[in-house]
Amino acid sequence: MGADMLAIDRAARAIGQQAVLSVQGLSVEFGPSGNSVYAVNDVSFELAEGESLAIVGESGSGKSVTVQTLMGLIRKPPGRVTTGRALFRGRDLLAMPDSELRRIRGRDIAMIFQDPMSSLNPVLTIGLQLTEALREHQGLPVKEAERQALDMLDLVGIANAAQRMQAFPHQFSGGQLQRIGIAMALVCKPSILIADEPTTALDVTIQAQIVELVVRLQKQLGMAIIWISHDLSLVAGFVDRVAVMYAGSIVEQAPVERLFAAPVHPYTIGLLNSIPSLNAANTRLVPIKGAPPNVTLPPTFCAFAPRCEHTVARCREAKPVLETVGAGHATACWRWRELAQAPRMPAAPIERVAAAPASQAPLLVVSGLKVHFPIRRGVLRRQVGAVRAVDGVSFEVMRGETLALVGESGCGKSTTGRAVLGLERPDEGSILFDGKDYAGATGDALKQRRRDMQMVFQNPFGSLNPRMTVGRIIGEGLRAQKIGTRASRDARVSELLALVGLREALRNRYPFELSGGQRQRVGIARALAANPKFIIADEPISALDVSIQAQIVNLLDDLKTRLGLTYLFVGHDLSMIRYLSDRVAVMYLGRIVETGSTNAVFGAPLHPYTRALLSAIPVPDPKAGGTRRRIVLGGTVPDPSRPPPGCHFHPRCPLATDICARVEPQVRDFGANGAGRHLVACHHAGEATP
Amino acid sequence: MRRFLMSLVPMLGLALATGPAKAADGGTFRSAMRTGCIEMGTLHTTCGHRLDETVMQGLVHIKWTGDGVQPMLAESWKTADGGKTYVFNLRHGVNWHDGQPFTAKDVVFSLNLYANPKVGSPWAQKLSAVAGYKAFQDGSAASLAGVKALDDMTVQIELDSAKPLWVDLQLIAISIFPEHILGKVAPGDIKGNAFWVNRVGTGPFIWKKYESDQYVEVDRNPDYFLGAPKLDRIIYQIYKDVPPIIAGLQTQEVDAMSYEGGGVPISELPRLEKLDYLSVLPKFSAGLPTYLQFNLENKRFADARVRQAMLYAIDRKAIIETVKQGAGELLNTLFPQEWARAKDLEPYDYNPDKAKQLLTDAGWDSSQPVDFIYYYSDQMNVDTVTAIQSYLAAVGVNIQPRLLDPAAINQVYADGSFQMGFFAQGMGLDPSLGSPLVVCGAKPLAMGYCNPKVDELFDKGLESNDRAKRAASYQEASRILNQDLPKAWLWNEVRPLAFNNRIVGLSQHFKEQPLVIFNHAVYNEVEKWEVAK
Amino acid sequence: MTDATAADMTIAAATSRGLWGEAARRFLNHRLATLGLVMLAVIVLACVLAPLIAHYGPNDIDLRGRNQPPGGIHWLGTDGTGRDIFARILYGGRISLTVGFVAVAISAAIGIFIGCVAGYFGGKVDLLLMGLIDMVLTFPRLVIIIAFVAVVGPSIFNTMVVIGLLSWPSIARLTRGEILSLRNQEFILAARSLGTSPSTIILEHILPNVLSPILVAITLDVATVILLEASLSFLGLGAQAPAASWGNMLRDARTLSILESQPWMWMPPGAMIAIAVLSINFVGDGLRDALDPQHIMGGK
Amino acid sequence: MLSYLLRKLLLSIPVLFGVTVIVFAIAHAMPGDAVLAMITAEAPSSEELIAMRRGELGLDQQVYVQYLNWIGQVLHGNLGRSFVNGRGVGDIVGERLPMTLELMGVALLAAFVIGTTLGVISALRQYKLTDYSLTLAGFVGVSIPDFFMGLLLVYVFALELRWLPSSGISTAGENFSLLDNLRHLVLPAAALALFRAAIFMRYARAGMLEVLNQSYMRTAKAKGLRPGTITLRHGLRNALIPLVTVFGLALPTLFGGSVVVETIFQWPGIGLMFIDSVVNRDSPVIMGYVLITAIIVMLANLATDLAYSVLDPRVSYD
Repeated sequence: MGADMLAIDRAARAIGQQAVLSVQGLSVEFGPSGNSVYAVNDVSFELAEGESLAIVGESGSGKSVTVQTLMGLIRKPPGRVTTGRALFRGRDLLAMPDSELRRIRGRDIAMIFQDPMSSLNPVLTIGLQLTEALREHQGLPVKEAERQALDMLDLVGIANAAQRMQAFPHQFSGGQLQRIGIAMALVCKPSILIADEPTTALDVTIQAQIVELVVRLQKQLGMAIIWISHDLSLVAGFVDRVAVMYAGSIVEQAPVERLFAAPVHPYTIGLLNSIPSLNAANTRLVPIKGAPPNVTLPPTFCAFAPRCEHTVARCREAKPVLETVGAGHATACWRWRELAQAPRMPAAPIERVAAAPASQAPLLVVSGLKVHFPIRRGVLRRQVGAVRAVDGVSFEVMRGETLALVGESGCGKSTTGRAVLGLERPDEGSILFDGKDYAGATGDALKQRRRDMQMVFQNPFGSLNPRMTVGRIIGEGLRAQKIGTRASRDARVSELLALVGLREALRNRYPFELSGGQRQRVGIARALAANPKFIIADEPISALDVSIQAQIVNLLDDLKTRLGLTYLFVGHDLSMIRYLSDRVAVMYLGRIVETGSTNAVFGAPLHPYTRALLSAIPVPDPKAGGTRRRIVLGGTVPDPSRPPPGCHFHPRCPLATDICARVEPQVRDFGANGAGRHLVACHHAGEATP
Repeated sequence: MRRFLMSLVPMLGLALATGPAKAADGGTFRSAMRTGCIEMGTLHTTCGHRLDETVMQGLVHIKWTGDGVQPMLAESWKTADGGKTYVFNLRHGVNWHDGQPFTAKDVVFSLNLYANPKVGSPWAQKLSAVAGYKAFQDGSAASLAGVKALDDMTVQIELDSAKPLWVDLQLIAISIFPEHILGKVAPGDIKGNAFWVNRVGTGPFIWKKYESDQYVEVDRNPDYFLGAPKLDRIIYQIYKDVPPIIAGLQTQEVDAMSYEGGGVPISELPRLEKLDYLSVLPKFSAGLPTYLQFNLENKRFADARVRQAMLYAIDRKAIIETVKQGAGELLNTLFPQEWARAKDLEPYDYNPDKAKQLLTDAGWDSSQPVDFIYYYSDQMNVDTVTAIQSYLAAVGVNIQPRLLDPAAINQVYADGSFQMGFFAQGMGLDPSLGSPLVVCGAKPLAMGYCNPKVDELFDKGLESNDRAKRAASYQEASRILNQDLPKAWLWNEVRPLAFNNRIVGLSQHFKEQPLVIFNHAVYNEVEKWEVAK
Repeated sequence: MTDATAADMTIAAATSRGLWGEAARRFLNHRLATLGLVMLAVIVLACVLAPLIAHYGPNDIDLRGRNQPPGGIHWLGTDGTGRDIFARILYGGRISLTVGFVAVAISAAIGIFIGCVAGYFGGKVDLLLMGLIDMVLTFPRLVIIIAFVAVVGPSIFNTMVVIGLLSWPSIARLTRGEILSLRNQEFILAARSLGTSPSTIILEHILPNVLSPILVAITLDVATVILLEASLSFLGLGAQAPAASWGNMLRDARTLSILESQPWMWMPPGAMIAIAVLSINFVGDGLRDALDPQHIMGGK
Repeated sequence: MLSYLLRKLLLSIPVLFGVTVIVFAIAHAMPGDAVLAMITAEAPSSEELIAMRRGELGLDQQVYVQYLNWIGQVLHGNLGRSFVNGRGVGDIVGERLPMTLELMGVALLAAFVIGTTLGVISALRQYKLTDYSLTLAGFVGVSIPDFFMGLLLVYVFALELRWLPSSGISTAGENFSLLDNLRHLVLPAAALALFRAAIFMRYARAGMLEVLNQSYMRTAKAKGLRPGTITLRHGLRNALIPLVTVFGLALPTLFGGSVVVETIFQWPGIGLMFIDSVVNRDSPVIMGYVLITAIIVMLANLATDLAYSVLDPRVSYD
């Protein structure tokens, strides 16, 4: 605090408005003293009227705890505010009794949360949930409250609002629920909206809708926003200022352009370097080394020191305070002045080592794959329909290449991956691997295929048996396939540990003793144990923190080169996919709509869905926000048990015409000579979007 | 928990303040009765006979003093031939509770009902001496030939042979039913008939209401032939278990624990004796010889020395003084009636050494355990079995007790699938009632014992109604049974009873009763009882 | 608290104690659970060593010394036939605890087997077994045991077997449910994709993971069965005289005089039932916390 | 929904069938039979009489024939006649069932209300003295068998304090009054309820704690609602949902408990009837009891499912 407050104060004034909220020296601990988790350490920031501030940090950085403390939402015990003030229009939120704070919550400061499904009460109608704050704070009669709630639902774009007031949360899609959550927060027209990762649980196209909505409403209602996120790219496009948090402290805050243009804190720099950019394709990602911080140690040193390239003794001895760097720009680093002199990026962007060029011989050919899950109903449990998870998918993966299967949740990409591996039984179609059809294979045939083909799973928590040691987990495939002797298997496990960058000492640890990144490395080692040729990676990084994602992506990349692997990469993070894949197949509602080389698909997408998807990707560049054209898709993904007739995408497609509703589009090749095939299933492929 | 209890307090207080008003009347007498006695009717059960004292009635009832019978619906009777033919003069002017007059028709009908094979009453046997009984039973006759109405108010009953004690010992079991009601019911439907839960009788109280497993309410009959009762009503409260009766006595929710309630458990005596509003009769002879049963068809027990050894092995005096708290009279033969017992019986005083010697002499194999069955599950009896087990173990008889319920006991008896047991048999009324335990071929209780001399003595005991003559026969039998020990006689059970002093006449009558008379209606001047002012 | 900090704490706390070490640590941190374990251990030990501890045999009657209040000779007094209550408590504990443990062992064996079969095979087998489970659950257990005991006769062995035979459905259901939810866990998928055989999957992946909730359920079942045995003995259908069990000792309290003025006869067995059940419940609760997969699977 | 219910009912038919077969087998495997049970030493029956009575009751036939006869009657809506007193089993059960249902219903309701209230209070005061004491009390509550609780209650409230009657369903011979009936109901219902209240409390506490950690509770708080509104409207509704299962599972154990409690308190319900029927080997009554309780338990399970769908709009059956 102290001198630095002045800097912040100046920064706020530079924007030329009065602070509506001023947080000063906030520290929050959890658990009994002496055995505490230091969740928030000496955090200070200001928020001007109408301003939007992003607080960005990875999990455990204390960003959510900070804002929840302001709202009085953390549970005490175990939580404790040890120091600090939070002045809202001059009144200290932390000092007032809860009964008083209660009158501010929801009326003056409102909040929207991460998971729209779990943050709405499942057993109450949304009408009731929308009106109760109005009735509480403004004492409105039911009718009036309902009228205002209806207006607000209209404003957030819920169709048929009047009828849907009686509906329960589970009857809405995730995107709609978040709209309702926003409506609920805004019914009392608060002066501050706190958005706690409101889009993290949503698909990228829905995320774009929500961001757009919040930005629009902010303008309409003139409120200030604190947007909590782990995703620098996302907030780049629409906030005024960014504060970066690490291990409970703000390490850097600055106006958004400045933060992206001239970051000074090594963590901010590291974070930016670990995000792939849609534009700079061949720069190797630079991950931040090490694991997330340990917040059970008292904050008496720079928490980033263990992972920092520039650590000196001082960093380990004393905690740096926020110092002013420039107008509205402050950072907490002992060495920022020295580092600012040095080149900002690591020496030169490292070129991605090109993998051996993919051969033209396909390793895997999938054609006409269908996986349907039956729906049984009625007295006799007769099958009345099916969820068409995968509904006629064809693609091929060449030896040595990475094919990315992308799409939003529920499009069938994971099921496709599992069917290829034989974990789901296909209803139709063929799966040719190395020239042999394995569709519906069982027994030995399947076992043989599993020697050659392995999978890396999404959830680093759920994919490792919690009751097995790391060594046993990695060796499981060898035991299952009866490869080698006990001694040779042990040796192989050591080899694999080294291969994925884990210390030998971890061999006898259990998964719960490992960090997320380490667990995912174990998962990779397990997949590699029997020397497979082909790896299916099912969203292997989506559950990891940004700085860790880059580590895993680089590892996968290295392994591919070293071991000559072929990847089928299932994912939804398009920037990551652009970075690591050779070719891309885009799925929508059980079908592939576009396949082609990464450059072709990302450079010149032909299917309207691909275009919308790409345009929705947040770009880590505040300037791009204004120039990029966004195609925001309306509506939500239909129920896969009742897909629309004709082209599955037509109800949401900006180009749709009559034919789309009637005729299923055939796959057509738009590939230019020599650049490989570029397959698109659309009647209007390539036409300009209106 | 405490919180919850505390929160109940105000609620209970409220309930108390407005508890049910005590019926302001000439008096209600609440008597405890055990479950399962009512619905089967007196044709089928051996319990529930208190209702035959108050609602239904017989021609004669046993006097509460135990000496002889009291004329009830029969005003008088005579036998000209020493007990072969009896002529009963019925009481005049008696009406059924529904107003219909009582006549000889009802008597003839009732006797035939008991004996009718289609009714299947266990009490039919009480009439087995009546002429024509066999023919009626095997279907060759449509009624009892020996029973005739001489006129509207006179009935003649003829027996197969002279039985001077027939009225005192057999007829007392028979209740008289209204012919005008039950006569319309097919014999096969008598069981389970609604009549049993809505009885119409001639007694001092009129059946009012029956609630299954709760109570029977009977109201005073102002026209009762022996004088209108002073009590307004009697409520027979039905209990399955003894502890609630004890609790009820203490809280005065119930006035009488008579023997149909099972008697007061010995262990509860001290508790009730402290209450000044109760009269406790601690040593009411139950007329219930208790004994160790041997399955004499099993060779292990064939040698009388084995049986004698067991009796020597058990310190019965100690058991009576401690576990039974004095509630038992040492018994060394079958008969609980003192006049039926010889004076010079072997006392089988506690002598474990002698027991061991006898067992050795008889070649007893102590390595084999003995399967031992019993069915009294109250604390005192379980303790008693425990003590017996311990005493027998000390001399090398290793019994393994097995608690069975009545149906299982009967099955086990029928199968003979047991070795020993602990039982008692009610025979307070007369020594002759002991015959099923010891006469040749009596199933199932004799269990293989047969001594023709004993059979002969039992027959002789019934040939006269002169107690002195009868005593000679029974005393002779008692000596034989004392030596043979077909069962190891332990003691004569004593059954403590408790009555609330509120009811004047209640405890007084029981004090005068010499021993418990099970299963038969007793005349105890109920119409004269009253509630103390 | 945020989920991340919970995970962090676990990671921070984790040394190389290993999985069971970690569970043991959490268990011992649970004060009540430790207390329960100690109490239970003391009880079990005392019952096992009964002949060494008690000065009297459980069935040594002393008619002249009956109904003695607790004192120097008979620590807890004597009962209606002069048997030493303390000795009977110890020997009775053998029976009560044996019934508890054996009956639950029987029901756990059946329950886990049926649950595994139903959960693993699914389909028609599952439907059939679930029907069986529903059927047994439809019986009021105590009622059926009463009827059953009437058939086979009351004895401690019969009681044990009958309780065991009728108590498995809850464990079967639990096992099945756990297996069904595990079947879709990614690590099972991973094992399948590695070519691990079904039997290995059940043995290495499923059983160890379903074991902890089942262990908790089993522990709590022991407590229930001890209470059930007490109820049966109270109705005279459990342990037969002269053998002691806590339940049939408690039967003495049916006599109001004893209930009122000889509390030493019923308080010790009553207290032992309560303490044993309480301890087992504490232990179960501690196990539940210690084996909670939330701790192992991580915070997410 | 309707088809779900139909399906459930359809599936319950074989289950019921199985229940009856097993119980019939048990009832007939009991040593002795209804005829033998009626014999007492004072009125020894001849073998002819026994055979005749067995013939009357159909006990001389093969067990499977007896079962088929019985099930045939049942399918015609006739539960048969008691071997003991010849009354229709349907009548007997119909007379007594309401009493048992009153006892169980009040006990269950009291257990639920008390247990849930205390559980919620305990959860709201987590790690405070109230919570620790209630939790401990709950542990003690589930450690005391209900028969023993019954004895203690009689001793304290009926014998020592004389506040309440010790047994029966109403004062015998008085005209029925609800108040009188309720006074008699308090102790047996409490004996049944306390144990179960402790169970409900444990589950309610756990449920409420879980709900308190849900994001929607945070949302409600963030809206600035009153703590009471948050707890009751947002918390309790959700915390109640898992209790429905506990409620459903409590029913079979309650039938068992009522057998014991009815014996202790001379409560003239079907539990008391059942004990008698076992002693008397009155298999039509045994069968009637089992069939009725099984049906009630099944209906209760269905009701549980229905309650789920009412309480939780996410649940829909098809």
